[in-house]
Amino acid sequence: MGMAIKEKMAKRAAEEIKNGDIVNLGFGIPQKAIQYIPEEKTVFFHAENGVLGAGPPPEKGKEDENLVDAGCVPITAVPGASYFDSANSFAIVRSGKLDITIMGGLEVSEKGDLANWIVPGAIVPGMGGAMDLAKKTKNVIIIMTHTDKKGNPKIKKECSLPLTAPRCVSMIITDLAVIGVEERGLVLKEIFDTTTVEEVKEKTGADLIVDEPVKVISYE
Amino acid sequence: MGMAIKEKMAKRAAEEIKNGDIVNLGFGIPQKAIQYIPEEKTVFFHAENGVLGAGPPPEKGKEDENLVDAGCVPITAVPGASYFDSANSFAIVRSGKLDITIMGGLEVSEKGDLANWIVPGAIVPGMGGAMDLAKKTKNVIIIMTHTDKKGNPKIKKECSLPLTAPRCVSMIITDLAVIGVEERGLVLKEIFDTTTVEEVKEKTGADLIVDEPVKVISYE
Amino acid sequence: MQVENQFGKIKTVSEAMEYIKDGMTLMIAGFGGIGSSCTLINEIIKKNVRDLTIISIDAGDPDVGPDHIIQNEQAKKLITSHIGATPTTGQLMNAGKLEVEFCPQGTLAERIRAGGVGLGGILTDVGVGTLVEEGKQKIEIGGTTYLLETALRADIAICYAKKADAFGNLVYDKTARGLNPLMAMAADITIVDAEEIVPVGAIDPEDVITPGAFVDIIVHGGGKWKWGWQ
Amino acid sequence: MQVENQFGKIKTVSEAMEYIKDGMTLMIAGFGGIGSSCTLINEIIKKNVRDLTIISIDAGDPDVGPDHIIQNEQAKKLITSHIGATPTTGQLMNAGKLEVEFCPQGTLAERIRAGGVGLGGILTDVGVGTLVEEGKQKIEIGGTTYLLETALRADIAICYAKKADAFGNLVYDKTARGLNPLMAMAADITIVDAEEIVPVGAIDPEDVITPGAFVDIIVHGGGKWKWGWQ
Repeated sequence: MGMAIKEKMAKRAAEEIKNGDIVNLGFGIPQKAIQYIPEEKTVFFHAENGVLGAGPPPEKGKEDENLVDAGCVPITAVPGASYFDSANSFAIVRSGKLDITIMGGLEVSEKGDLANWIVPGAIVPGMGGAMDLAKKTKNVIIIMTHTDKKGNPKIKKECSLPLTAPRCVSMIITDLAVIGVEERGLVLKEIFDTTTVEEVKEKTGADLIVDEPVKVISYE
Repeated sequence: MGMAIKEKMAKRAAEEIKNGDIVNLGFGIPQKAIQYIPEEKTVFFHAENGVLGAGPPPEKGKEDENLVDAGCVPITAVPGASYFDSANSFAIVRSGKLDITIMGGLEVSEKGDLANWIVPGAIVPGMGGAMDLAKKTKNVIIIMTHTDKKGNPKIKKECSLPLTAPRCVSMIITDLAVIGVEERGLVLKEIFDTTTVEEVKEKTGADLIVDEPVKVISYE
Repeated sequence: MQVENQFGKIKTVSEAMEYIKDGMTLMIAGFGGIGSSCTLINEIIKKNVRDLTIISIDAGDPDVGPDHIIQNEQAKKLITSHIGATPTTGQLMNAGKLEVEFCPQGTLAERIRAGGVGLGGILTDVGVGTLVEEGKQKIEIGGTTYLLETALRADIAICYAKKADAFGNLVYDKTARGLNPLMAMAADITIVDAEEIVPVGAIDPEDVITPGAFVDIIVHGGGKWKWGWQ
Repeated sequence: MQVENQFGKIKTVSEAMEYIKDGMTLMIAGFGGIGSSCTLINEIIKKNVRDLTIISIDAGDPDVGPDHIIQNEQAKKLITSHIGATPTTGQLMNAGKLEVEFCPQGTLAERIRAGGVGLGGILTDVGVGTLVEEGKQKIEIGGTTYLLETALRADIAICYAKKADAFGNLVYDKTARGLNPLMAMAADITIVDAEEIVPVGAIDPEDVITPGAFVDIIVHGGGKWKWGWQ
């Protein structure tokens, strides 16, 4: 048995991170990207609660209750880290110093609009830092399933849910494919080896430009 | 020979400072107020360049080039002092945490308008922090000569010079008198023992309410 | 260490609680309970003051942070960025028992800071083109559309610090800093629960994050949250 | 101490100077020269770049700070709060050779911070009823009139720090902090003259005032002002 698809999505997202990048990771699958960054890359992880240079979790029993990430999970701090208040934390975000943010999505439109903070009448978690991060990060990478539980496309011509930020997404990584959001439209760049270009097109609710040859991702 | 009048003005201003007050002193005569504060009073001096808890100048030869007041004169820091950037320095001012600011003046109107930052076409120093301090401090005390070099009143019905802040002055200490700015108007509270109520009224360009008996200030 | 209380700011928890009254607006610092005063939040629940407006970055966790106060139906309004970690808050909101004003986290931080530093508001383009812009004035500068976001202030701020001196100079601990320095500036009365209270002069002026000018009441609560990971 | 330059931010003064060009907007930190980089200011004069717009809290002193650059007629515009400590600046202004935009000191600090933290501007009531309000939009909130003061940014910020690590985390020294942390955030390229450059990890994360994310170039200038009191 190979890697679980969630791991593959995280691994593929991690490949977008370059040496020296400043990166914010959302909860869930995006967090898993950390473990796929090769050791020779120095990456500074920003956690919006107030640290740049978030490091891996401490050993069990060595947790510091006052050192956690934005998911309130105990972390460590790497050499070169800094702590700051919430205003300065979002100063880093709003001033465009984040190279990459990786977060989950409910819907992405063909123009790169993102919806991921509210399903009116149902799930109302609030936007947290997602609006700031989505609007202001240089590269916004969305990791999500290609379709919802009923099989409906989550990549659509227009989002039907309230937006987190308009025209902010640069790349979508789903359980099927890697899609770039470009001036010319949504561009199918890569597919996982478990699917076909045809299946991806069929499950996408917007036009897809296919950049032939589409690379097939096969992770061991 | 008694005290010089500048010293008397500074001494009188110092009497307004209460234990625990947070105080900002302008350049010149206001700075002299420090030496007239009794030792049993704990006063925190704010310098707008970035310190709360400015202390007396160091001994000659012990100056620290990076520890100065807003006049760029070397100081020390008292126990309980803190350093901060310019934004946080004016946060203290703008949020109304300063109890008293003592500064010089060119003109004060009968409503408490202050002009002290520009004489168009002649002296154009700029406002520095004076607009923030005058507008936002609880008690703004102006120390100035009662008349200008030509003998014209500096306390007037309306200021003729551009304002630093409207309706901000609470007390005026001149070389002749102490005048309160109240709802009912300018109130002559005290005179120095070198003058008379008549002389003060004559040299004031606005109506003066005389609070009889007017206290006479006699410093040794 | 004997700490001289020469500014009268050091008080008992019950003395501090006397300032907290029905109908007040409270800022409660912390992020998911980290950097929140356990003692003061529990005392607010015990005192059972009602009709509060609470400003906090999140509603906390069902087990830690300000969410307890909301579960206890003491708040009529919550200004926050996130309530997803706790089910109760959303239920009260959907039942019409709690008004929730959502604000992007960075915008909320700046609105609180603006209140603290004596500004009337700030202009940000975060939220433009979303529900957040509803009812807000839009201002164009240099081709960019900004939302006018107004400053927030509170009657009381409930803060947590690692260390306070008797003047109220504060030092925080790692990611427990968060909203604390901002809320400490933004309330008429700032109450700080300090892990340690030290004499004036015991904190290096270079290390002070919140100058004592902003702090009114210092208590040593001593309460400890039980964390999910424990 | 051997400092590894793993982010490529540590450069020589002459490498740093290559970024500074005619017509640019420069923020120069410091207050009366305290907290200003002596080396970089002198190099800017030596390079003789022209038509600069300079943003600084004051024009400095005739002997220290950015006033040298103005005396040398390299600036076409100055945005500042005070030029009273030096006669030349006022003379150039009155002669029509230098445009001066006066801004209250606290407002100037917040405008620079706003540029640094990605806001479009701030609302303040300082300056209402004075010449400062001329040409500015007024906004009423809750019965108070505020001026809309727009954010300031620069092409280059010239900062001075006590200590920088190789990532650009900065620590300042006492009242030499001033505008430095604000300007460090507010420029496309931030150049820091550090008294001491240390390896990554040598600064406690709690002590960092400016996170390295904001710093592009670190130099060790080594120049020293001659102060008036010396």
